Amino acid sequence: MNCDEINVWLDTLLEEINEIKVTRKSDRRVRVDVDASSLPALLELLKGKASYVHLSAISCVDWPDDEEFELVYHCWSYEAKSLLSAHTRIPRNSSEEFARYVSVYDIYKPAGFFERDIYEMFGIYFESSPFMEKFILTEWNGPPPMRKDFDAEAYVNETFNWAEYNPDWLQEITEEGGGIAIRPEDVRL
Amino acid sequence: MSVLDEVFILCALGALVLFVFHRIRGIEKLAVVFYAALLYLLIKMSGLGYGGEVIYSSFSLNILGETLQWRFDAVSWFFAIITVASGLFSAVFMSGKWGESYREKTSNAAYGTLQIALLLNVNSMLILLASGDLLSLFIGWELVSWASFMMMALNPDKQARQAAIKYIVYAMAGAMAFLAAMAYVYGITGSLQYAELAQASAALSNGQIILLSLLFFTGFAIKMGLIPFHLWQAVAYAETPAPGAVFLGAISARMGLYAIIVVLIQLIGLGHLQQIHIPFTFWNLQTVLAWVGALTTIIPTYIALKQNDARHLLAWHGVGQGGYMLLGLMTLNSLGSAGGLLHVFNYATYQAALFMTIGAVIYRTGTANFDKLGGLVTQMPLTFMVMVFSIIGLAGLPPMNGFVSKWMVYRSLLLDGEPLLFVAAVIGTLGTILSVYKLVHNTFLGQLRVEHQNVREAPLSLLIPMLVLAAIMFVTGMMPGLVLDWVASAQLAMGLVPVTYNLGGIVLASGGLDMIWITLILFYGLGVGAIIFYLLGGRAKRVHQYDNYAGGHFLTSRVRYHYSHNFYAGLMHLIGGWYRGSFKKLEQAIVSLVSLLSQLSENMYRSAQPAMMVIIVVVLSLWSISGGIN
Amino acid sequence: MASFNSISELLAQLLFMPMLAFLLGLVMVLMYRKIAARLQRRIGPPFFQPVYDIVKLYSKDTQISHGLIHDIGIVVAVGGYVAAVILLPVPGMDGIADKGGIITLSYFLMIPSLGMALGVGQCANPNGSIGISRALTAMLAYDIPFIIVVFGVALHYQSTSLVGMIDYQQAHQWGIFEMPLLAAAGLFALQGMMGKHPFEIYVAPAEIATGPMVEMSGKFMGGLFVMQSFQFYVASVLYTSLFLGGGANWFEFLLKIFFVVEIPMSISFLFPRYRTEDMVRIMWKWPVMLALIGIAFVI
Amino acid sequence: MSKLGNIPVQAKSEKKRTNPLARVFDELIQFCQSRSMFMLHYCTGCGAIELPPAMTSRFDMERLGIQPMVTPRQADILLVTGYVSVKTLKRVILTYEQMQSPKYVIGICSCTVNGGMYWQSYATAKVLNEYLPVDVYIAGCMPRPEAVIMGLRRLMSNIENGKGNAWKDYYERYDYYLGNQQHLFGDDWQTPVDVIGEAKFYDLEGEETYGEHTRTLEQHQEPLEAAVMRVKL
Repeated sequence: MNCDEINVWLDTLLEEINEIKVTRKSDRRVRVDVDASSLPALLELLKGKASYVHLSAISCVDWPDDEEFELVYHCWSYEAKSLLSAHTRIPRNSSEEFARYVSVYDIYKPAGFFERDIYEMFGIYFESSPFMEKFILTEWNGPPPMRKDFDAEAYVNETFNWAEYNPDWLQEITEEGGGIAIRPEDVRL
Repeated sequence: MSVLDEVFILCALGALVLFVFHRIRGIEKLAVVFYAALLYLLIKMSGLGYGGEVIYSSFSLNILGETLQWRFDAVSWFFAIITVASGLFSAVFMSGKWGESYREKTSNAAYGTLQIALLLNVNSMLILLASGDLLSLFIGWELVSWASFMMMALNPDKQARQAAIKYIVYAMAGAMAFLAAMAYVYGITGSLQYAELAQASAALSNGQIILLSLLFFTGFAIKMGLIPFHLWQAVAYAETPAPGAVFLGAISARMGLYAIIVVLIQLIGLGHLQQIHIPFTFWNLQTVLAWVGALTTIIPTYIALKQNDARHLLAWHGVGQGGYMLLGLMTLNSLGSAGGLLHVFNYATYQAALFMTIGAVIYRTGTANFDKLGGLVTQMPLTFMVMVFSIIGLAGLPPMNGFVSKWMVYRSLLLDGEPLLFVAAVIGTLGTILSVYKLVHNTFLGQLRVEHQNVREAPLSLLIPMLVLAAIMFVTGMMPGLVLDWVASAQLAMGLVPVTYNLGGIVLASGGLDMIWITLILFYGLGVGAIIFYLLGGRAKRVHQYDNYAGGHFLTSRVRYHYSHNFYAGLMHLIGGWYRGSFKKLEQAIVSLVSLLSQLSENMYRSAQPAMMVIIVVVLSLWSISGGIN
Repeated sequence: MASFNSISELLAQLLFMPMLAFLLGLVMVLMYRKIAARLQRRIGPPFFQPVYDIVKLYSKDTQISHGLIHDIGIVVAVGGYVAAVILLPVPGMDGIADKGGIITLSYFLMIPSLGMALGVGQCANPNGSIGISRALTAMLAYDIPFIIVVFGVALHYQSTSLVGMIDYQQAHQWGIFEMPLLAAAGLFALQGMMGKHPFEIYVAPAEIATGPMVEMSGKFMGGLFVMQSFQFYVASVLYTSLFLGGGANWFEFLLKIFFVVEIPMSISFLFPRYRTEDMVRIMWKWPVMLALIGIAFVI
Repeated sequence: MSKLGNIPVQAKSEKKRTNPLARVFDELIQFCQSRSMFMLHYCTGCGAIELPPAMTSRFDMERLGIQPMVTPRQADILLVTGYVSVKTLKRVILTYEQMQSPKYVIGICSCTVNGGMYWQSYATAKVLNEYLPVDVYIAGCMPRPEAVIMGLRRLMSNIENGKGNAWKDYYERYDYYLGNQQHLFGDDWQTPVDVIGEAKFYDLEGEETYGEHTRTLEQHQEPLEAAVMRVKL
């Protein structure tokens, strides 16, 4: 089947879903913005009818100003050789411990790992996802560290000490105006 | 009344007393006294072990013109002393704590039955060893078979029962072969006396000798578990209660070897066997028998390597070690036959000790499964020590006694110039080393399981026989001359040239063996090693088993960190495919054939088909009439 | 045959033979590392490096033991070799070689391995156990050709006594010329016996963390270093006695043993490592075939 | 701010050495120790890539008597080559504790000094010598093999002069190191290695071996006594 043919077919297919905005960036890339409630249906359609069988990744973007998380599902079709990124936004739920969304594990099995990762890093709980225990940050008990309101630098300064490392050769360089001295405007502490 | 009569009277009395009082507690003490008394009587006969005259029993029978008589010569005495000593050690083993726990698990009566079974085994073997003609040999043979069956059938476990049934079927087949051979002998010579057979055998034709040897050998080989009759033994012995396994494993199967010595070596003669060429091959009868021995060392040993239960592993080795004895006896020089005989003694010491250690492990932990054991060395150090002594013996490494007898077998094969048999024997030994390490590693070394952290050392009544056996192993390893005295007398009685030996080992012009020197040098080396280790360098701190390198992983009691399953994975990649179970399939085929035939005849018998019956009767009667006419 | 005239001579031999073996073994260890370095275009360790290593290991301030058997394992590993070298005749010193002979010696050499195997077993480390299982399999692999070679040689000389064999060779001709096939098979087996590349699967540093040595620290490891030098010595002297006529004098003897040990050392860095089953396969195929043909010639 | 290097090791009251050769003997041992170093490279980061050239024919560490070993039991030097995440640090500490004294730690790359380019990361431990006594730091991103070898030679000369005693500090101030470790890993932190038991056994205890942190440890630690071989009938 011709790739272009699939693309045309896909565009017509996507029209069926409510509140959808399809932006074709090129013949290999499509951006789809969709309502959070329709996303599983969209993925189901993509996988079942449009040959997008491979979920490459789920990425998450924190928009603290909008009080929202953006989830991006990157789906790849081997036949159309094209990448579709489905964007959706969910409420950030800052007042509670974590935000909630629904898992797509039943559609794409690899989603389990991505969701576990996102849960750990952003604190989005995916309902009905099979693995929601600790993944990489087994030693971590603090807030989800990838959220923008988590100040890593403050945490580091609070938790760790710094070594006093100023050998003679470095002092010489600093005296000559070089080195790794921090300019006053860059100091954040 | 000769000493032999006293032995028989004691045996009868013992059996009677034990049978009457077997339900009473304390019977085990009586049994120990009985075996001790028996041993005392044998020691009274010890002149036999040093070239004394044959001792006859004053008791004899006349049946159908045949005189049945019993006597003890050096060979009988050699086997008898091993038998009674094994009986004594088993009786001591089961007299204390082990007996109590067995009583608790079953009943007083069951324990008494076990004692009776052991006693009957010892007695029947003494009768067999004392036999003075083929008929008494056969009677003894049957007694031994049924006594062993009684012992095996004591375990109510289904697998054990099946093994016992299988054993008795094999034993009956062997007895039939034996009986047929006897009938054949009777047909030729008109007598069942040894002397007549020995006389007649010189004049027999090749075909007759082959048939006779085949029949006798089949009968004896089944008892000894030689290839291709090796399938029954291991399971049957392994599943017997521990003292039973000790006794059966140590000596019972060697009755086959005794009968081979009496009939094939004493009566027919090895030289005679060697002159008989098998048609269409390069082989003669003696080489065939030697190869049976060689294959028996290899195949069961490598089956043992795959076992995952300590008792089964040991029992399979028991089958395999029988091969060395036969191989030694089938060599043409005095060194080899001495090695084979000495191996009977050595084997009995370490096999009994090994079954005892496993019995002790089972007594303490309740299992002999390799996947459920490990790390017991800290809990049961003496048992471990005995096991190490015995596996050194079993593997045939210096300085234990197993090395001496195996060395003699190798050396005799070298003297005979038999490279392939030599290689076969070495392959067997190497396989033994592999599997004994698996045995000791998976039970005593490695990680201690949480549930075994409070296991204690085996009780004294179990330890004493084990420690004594270990001492015997070491002493007769260092000074094999002690046992070689008996072996040389037995060789004389067998009509062979006795081996030249001294206290330390074998004297040979072209390279002998002196175990005293070798043991001393080994201890000198170990002493130097100990000095290097303990005097140089700092102190070493004992650490907990979880303080262990695991690639940075944190070990806790939740992590099993012990390699025991599929222990020789690399080797099994290569040879795993060679375990095809061909013998098992052959056995199954024969079983199916027999059951098919019996079903056919049963159907014939039961189905009321008059026409068929009439035809058969007519055909049969016609055949018999025509035979009559001819 | 009796090679010692007095008890004092015997005592001197008991003392000197192991020491000599150890010192020569150290030089062989150095040689092994130097050959490796030169083949890899490196400079290699300084002359006293094996001594530094052993002194360092024995002078460790702390070391761990997993129990008595762990200690005894090292004692047996070293002590077994100390005893074995006394059974190996060298020029002027026969030790008690005539009391044992070649069959005894080849079984004697298994004692250190068994001792070490027991010691490693108590470490409760699966890496060690895997290493031992592989080492024993390797032993099964190389011992079969080795034992056939031993058989052939003993049959050829009609003797199992090493002293007798050496005397015969010095009177007639070296064994390697009379039995070239057996000598070739023996060299093959020797390669396996030394436990170096390409047959060092049981050490396999990257996979099972040096297998048997995984839990050995301080003087435990030092003991194994000592054992290694004995191992080189025993392998080379045994081969020299069987095929190269031993040594009539020390110069000849040293020349021969270093020549013998140099061959497997050079080969070892030219090949990648064999898997366990491949090692068994290759050992049961070529050297066994060579050795059996060699025996056929001997008979 | 914690100080880098220069760990103050209080010399314990030395036992009277009556043997006149003791000094010579000690120096011989120190010399051998400096000429034979087995290193365990804990390749946590990019610095590991500089070790192969240092070991192979270009720079050949073996001529200095340095060779790689694979288990901590056999090793003398722990090379931490790069950034150490909190999760890795646990394993580094366990590995260090499983090494046998005298043992030395070399921190390679800037990351082990101050977190390096990961200074801002919440998951990277910053100053290695808060958790382990580091003998030599080799800074750089990454240091070249020459620098690595220079660092190793520095360590060699330290050992030869009897100054490579940082490992004693771990026993003598165990409470301090344990405290830092607990601060990072939580109060239930423990390794299967009985450091306190070792300090007692080898007489390496110092004033700060015990303290509040070791008390915290003792409250929940699984018992680590070795199984004793005993005959209990």
